[in-house]
Amino acid sequence: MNSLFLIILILMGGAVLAYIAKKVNPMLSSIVSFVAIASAAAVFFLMADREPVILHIGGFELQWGLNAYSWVFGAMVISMATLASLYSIAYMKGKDRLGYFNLNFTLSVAAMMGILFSMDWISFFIFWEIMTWSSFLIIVYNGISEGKIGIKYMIFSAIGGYSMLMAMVITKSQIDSFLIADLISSFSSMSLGLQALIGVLFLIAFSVKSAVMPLHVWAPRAYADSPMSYTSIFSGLLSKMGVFGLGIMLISVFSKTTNGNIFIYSEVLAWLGAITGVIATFYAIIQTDAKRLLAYSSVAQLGYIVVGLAIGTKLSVMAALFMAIMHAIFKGTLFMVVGAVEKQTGTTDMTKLGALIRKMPWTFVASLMSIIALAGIPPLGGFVGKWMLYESMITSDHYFLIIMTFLSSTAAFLYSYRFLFGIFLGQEEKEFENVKEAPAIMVVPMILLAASLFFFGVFPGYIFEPIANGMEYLGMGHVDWNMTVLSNGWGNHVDTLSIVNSVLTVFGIAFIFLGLKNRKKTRYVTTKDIHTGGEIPTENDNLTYAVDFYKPFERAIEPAMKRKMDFYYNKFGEGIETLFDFVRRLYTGNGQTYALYVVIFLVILLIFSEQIFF
Amino acid sequence: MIFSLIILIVLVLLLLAAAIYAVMQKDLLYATIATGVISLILSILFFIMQAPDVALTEAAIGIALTTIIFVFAIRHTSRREDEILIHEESEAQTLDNKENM
Amino acid sequence: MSSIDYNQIMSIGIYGSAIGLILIGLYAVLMKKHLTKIVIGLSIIDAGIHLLFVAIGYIDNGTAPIFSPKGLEMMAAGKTMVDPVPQALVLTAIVIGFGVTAVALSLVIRLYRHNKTARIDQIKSLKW
Amino acid sequence: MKKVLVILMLAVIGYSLGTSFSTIKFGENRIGDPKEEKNVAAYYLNRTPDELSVANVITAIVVNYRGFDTLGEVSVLFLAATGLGSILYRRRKKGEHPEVITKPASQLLQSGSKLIYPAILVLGAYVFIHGHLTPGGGFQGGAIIATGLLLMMMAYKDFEIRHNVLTWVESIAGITFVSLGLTGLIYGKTFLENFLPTGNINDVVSGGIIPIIYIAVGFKVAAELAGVLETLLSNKEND
Amino acid sequence: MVISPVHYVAVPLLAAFLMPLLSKINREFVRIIPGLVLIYLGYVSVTLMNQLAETGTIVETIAGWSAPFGINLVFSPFTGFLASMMTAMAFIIWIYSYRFKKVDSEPAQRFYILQMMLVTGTIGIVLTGDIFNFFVFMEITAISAYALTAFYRHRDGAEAGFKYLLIGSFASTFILLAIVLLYSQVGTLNMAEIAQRMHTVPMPMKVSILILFLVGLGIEAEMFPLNGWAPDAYSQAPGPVGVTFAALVVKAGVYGLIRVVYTLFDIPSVGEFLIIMGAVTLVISEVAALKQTNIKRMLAYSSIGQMGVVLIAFGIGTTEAVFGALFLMFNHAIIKGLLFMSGSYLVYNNPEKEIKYLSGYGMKMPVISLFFSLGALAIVGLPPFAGFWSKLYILMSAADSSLYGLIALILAVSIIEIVYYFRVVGRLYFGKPAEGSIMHKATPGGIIAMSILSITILVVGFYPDIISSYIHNAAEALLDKAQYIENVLPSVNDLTQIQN
Repeated sequence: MNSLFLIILILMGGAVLAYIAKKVNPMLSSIVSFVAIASAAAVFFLMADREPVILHIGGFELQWGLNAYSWVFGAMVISMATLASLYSIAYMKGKDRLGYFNLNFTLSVAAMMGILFSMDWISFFIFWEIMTWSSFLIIVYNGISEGKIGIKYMIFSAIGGYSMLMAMVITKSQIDSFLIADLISSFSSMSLGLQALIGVLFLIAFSVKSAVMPLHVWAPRAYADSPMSYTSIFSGLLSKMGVFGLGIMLISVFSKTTNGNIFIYSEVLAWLGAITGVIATFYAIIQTDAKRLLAYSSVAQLGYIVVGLAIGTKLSVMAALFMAIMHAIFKGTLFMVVGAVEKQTGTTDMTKLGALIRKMPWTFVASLMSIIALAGIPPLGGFVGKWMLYESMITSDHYFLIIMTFLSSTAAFLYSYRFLFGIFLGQEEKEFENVKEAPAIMVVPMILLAASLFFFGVFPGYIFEPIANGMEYLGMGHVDWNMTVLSNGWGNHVDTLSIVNSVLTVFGIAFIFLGLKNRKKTRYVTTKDIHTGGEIPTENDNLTYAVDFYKPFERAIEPAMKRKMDFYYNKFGEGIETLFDFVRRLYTGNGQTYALYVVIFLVILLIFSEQIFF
Repeated sequence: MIFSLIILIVLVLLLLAAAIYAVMQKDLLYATIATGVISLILSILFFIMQAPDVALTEAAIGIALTTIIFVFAIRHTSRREDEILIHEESEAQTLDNKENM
Repeated sequence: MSSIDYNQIMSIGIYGSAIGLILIGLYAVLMKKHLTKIVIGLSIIDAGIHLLFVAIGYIDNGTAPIFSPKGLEMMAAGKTMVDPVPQALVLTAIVIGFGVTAVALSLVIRLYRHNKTARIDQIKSLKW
Repeated sequence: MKKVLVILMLAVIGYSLGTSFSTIKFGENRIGDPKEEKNVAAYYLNRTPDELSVANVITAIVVNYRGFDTLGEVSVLFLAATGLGSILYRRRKKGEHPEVITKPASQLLQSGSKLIYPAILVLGAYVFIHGHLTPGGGFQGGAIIATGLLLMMMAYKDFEIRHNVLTWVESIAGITFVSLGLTGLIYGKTFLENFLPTGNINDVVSGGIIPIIYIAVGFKVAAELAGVLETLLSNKEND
Repeated sequence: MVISPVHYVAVPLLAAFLMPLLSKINREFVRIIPGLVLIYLGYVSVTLMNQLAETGTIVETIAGWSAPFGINLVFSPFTGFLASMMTAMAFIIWIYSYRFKKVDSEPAQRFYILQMMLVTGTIGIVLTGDIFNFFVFMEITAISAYALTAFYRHRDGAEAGFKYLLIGSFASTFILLAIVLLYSQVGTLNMAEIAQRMHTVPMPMKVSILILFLVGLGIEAEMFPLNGWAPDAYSQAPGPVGVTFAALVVKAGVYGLIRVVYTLFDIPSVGEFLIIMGAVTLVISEVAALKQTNIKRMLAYSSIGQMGVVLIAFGIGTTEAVFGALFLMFNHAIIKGLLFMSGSYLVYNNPEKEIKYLSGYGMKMPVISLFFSLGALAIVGLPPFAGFWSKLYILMSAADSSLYGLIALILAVSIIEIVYYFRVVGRLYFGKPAEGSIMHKATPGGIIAMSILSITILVVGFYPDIISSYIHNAAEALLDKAQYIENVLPSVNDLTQIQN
């Protein structure tokens, strides 16, 4: 039996089993789904064979296979999903409708693997849509705001999916094949108009999932509202499916075409990505809820990745893919952290939380590592990606993009610090006095991921190798890489090991020094313990530092933030609905009116019979 | 020939007159009788057009039974067309006025 | 008086009256507000169509399609039989029309009891 | 306003119908010589006397050539009766008699109807027994009988047709019709095929199964129409 | 007795005439007999489909008069497919409606008789090869449909029934007129012979006949300006009847339209007309469905929309398009059946069938909610369910005839569809059920029927080939007009030209 079948079968069967196991014991169902995903991961890493399998369904020839490019994503997906589901066992404990949750959780993992395996558009679309609706069913799981978020997510995903479907069928009618390889090979043979149409449709399809600027509005709330153990793969992995598709389109397909103006799309896309980065970062800064903050920040990060892909030089693509993987890891970790905090304290509002560093030290360590990676500070993985991205922009002369990206990534420091401070530092609230560290099942995945961040930061080569193979498969030719040395091709080198050494020494000295300096002097104060002024604070005024954390900054950017993209979409939607409601009035309850309609129709046909039927 | 023509024309005119009466008459009982008259003339026409079977059927079903079930239905419902057995007569009146203008 | 006029007048008379019946019935169905009146309109339309049916089957100085002794001697007298098929169809159509009318009237009775009115423009509880 | 619109539209419909029918010459012979069998009607006119030996061609068509239509037609009436019953259904208490909503008829009408009633029944029976010879047949006869029953219903308040009787007559007639058809299917491989000797034309016993079917149709139609009338007559306000 | 298509009509009629008598023996017969009849018809369908595979189209003459002199039933791959599908659906609906509602035995008897005759009428419409017989069967269907729509006294059934009857009588009027004109022109009523002689009809007359047919059958097929009756009838009829409307009656109407357009007439430009009308129907009905609060009305509007898609596909008229259209008809039968069944259980206990009372039913009625969600996912054409394939085929055929705007339209409308279906699905799965909302325990029959349908949806979704071969033969049989004529009129008699 082909191993790809085996993986999909294991995952789907695991999904169904998890649903059934709920009837026995809620805990069991989570365990079942974890076991299924883990065994699928084992199959993937140990015995994934690469020759394509062909199956005939509905008169079509479907091809499944595994290539260097999809292997990168596959490895990322399956390993992250394993850890997330392990984490989910403890996180979802005690929640109701676990069967429903695990069914969709496992299904969406299966769908992602299927997307990566499929070498023809039909199975690609099938798995794509399975991914969409299973994630929708999880978004409405929490039932926040009457599922409006879910509906919004579903609308945008439908826009994406259906434009993909349209592009598919047009492609089929042109080149009479659904194979992705055939599209790549014979894209240039189509007429320019069709190239443009198909290109735009596919770009829309993938940009929705990777939350590019005008189509990103579903993302923040959807990420924030679904259970954290799912969000860690929702923002970490599902969005990467869009990146996966964008890679294929931008690099393989568009580069094949002889038509110059296709490249306009790449430029536009790069700009959109950069704008997304800036705006989402600013929104992230003014959030007071940790989930929302992380959600916006992942939208921003996806912006960088899209920029990298769209620029399309070897270095930038490598940077983009590297950042994609890194983002999957550290954003997954951060959402797990938030989940752990929520599980232990019951809230994720940063103005309430504080000083959890002593209650949940391991969680703090994990979040510290991933925050550093997110901010792109050496020696962790995030730095590598950012450095390469800047280098690639410089080499390809996208100076404005550099400015914007730089702006947003420096602004990223703000929200990173706010996250860290608001939750773990600052003063302590009374109500959180007896908070415990999260259970081990939740801590272990976080720590593992954080460690992997450090490791890949030091030895990025372990990721460069598969990425280079993947890029070669995409047709970018041979890409040279080094285990620990980053190079931009014209002599600018950075050695991660030396960075690590220096950083470690500096930090070590700093820690020792500080530790010696104020070992005794440290004293922990509560919110109400203030030495200013005469007035006594009452219970209900919140004096945490995290309130109005970036007040001046918010005041500065407030005018720009007043109108969200959401606003316009909602107005548009309301307008449409009122219009539709008006159209609906055609059906007046009066039977005679219906009879009148019939006669009018008949008369119109009789009058215009020549024009219509002759 | 002339004679039959005259008969035909008379019958046709009667037919249309009965139909218009049936539609315009406000008293539904009379309107029903008028439909019976329509069926009657129709069956005569069928006889003229050499269709005795159809004529018999029309006579038996059209004249007798249809009229009778109409009468029963009118007994169960309201007899006059302009009669309104609902609380908001005013609305109905306005509707009427709208019709008439 | 040649037979052409006869034919034309006859055709205008029969077809015209049949179409007139249909139009009058349609008018009743479209304009009248009382349910029973609407059903009357429907039956008038039916009558018109039956008349049309028989009319297209008629043949000049034809005889009824019955091989009774009388019919046979009619044939011997050189008369042709009129088209029997439309008559057969009309038989069916008349009976079906009666069934529909009966059901319609029972619905009218139900409506009258349920809504306490027989005006179609006031029975609008199902809309949009 | 609406009136004007409707009248205009009716004018358009009338105009187009008129133009369509003006191309069909009235009273023109479209059959041609029956011997040539140019079309269906000619075929019927030509074959009926010899092959079915039925005098009334329309009966032959209604019952045999297009017998399937008649089956459907009978079932339409059956459905109308059933549907009427279900639409105007009201729960009857045990032994409650259906209230006839007519004023007690005058003595004259009562005795008169008593006199006419048998005559009407006989007439109806005659009409559908001779359906294959003379004009008329099952539908007409059935309708006539139903009229007679109605007369009695209206004349005598307590003249109640028992539902059972109607049901039995109706069902048995219907079953006869369909099973004759199925017998034809067994006998001659096609539904409703004639499997009886067709006597010679213009006899009362002639035309194979046609008279039998027509008699069955007559009873069925009578029962169904009587059921319809009874439902409409005896149904009083109950909610 | 030799199995022949006429059993489809004769056996249910026999049963219908028997039922009043048998109900006097034992009341249960009333409920059981339709099931037995449908099982027998299923056996007939299987036998005939096998026979079809060996010996081409089966033409059953009635009363021993071969076409065009007698009425005949045509069991071609096309009509056979539809008839078998309808029989199967009717049987599932019977399982569902077994003990559906506690009513007195007398109404129950009437209900089952009418329901069975409704099924018989639709199957007869599909099978018959004679235009007037078609009309008769249409009337059988219509009358039983009117009566069934008004079955419940506590709903506004009578109103819906009267509207249906009003518009339905228009339909029969126009079709009768068309038949009159047609007979006066071609002097026959057999469809094959009409098709043979249609070229002799002058163009204006042909067009006016076609218009009358289009209006009359468009009413049955729920074309846009003619479908005012549909939502009321769907929403007021008892649950099983609503399912029957969606699964059988509409299909019969569409069949009639397609048969007339493709077989009887030879006017090519009607294809574009169908495309336009289908698009208008699709848009208007989905738009109207968007803000419905009554779930049954919502489902009704959505099925009107699906019929619009079917019309579009038939209008495109290539073999692939017709294949997709028939596939969609099949899918719509099973999926909308499932939706109506589960939906009418979900709203069983709220009289005005409001959607807003459905919050959190996913916990209270998990199985029914699962069925409904499955149906919703399938009807909007999400893979891997049955609905996806038909949508894919239709879109592909549209792309092959390079109607890109049409593709965009269909997809844009399905976004609306997604919105209103997923509103319901989302509502099912979040929030707590409102106070005092009593869940109705589904009968085992209902559960069985719904699970059969769900399994069918899943199987067809994962492996459509098990059904697609039949549909393909059906599509080819529909489009091959000469073959139809040659099957029905084997003896090439010199009736081709009529006098004058």
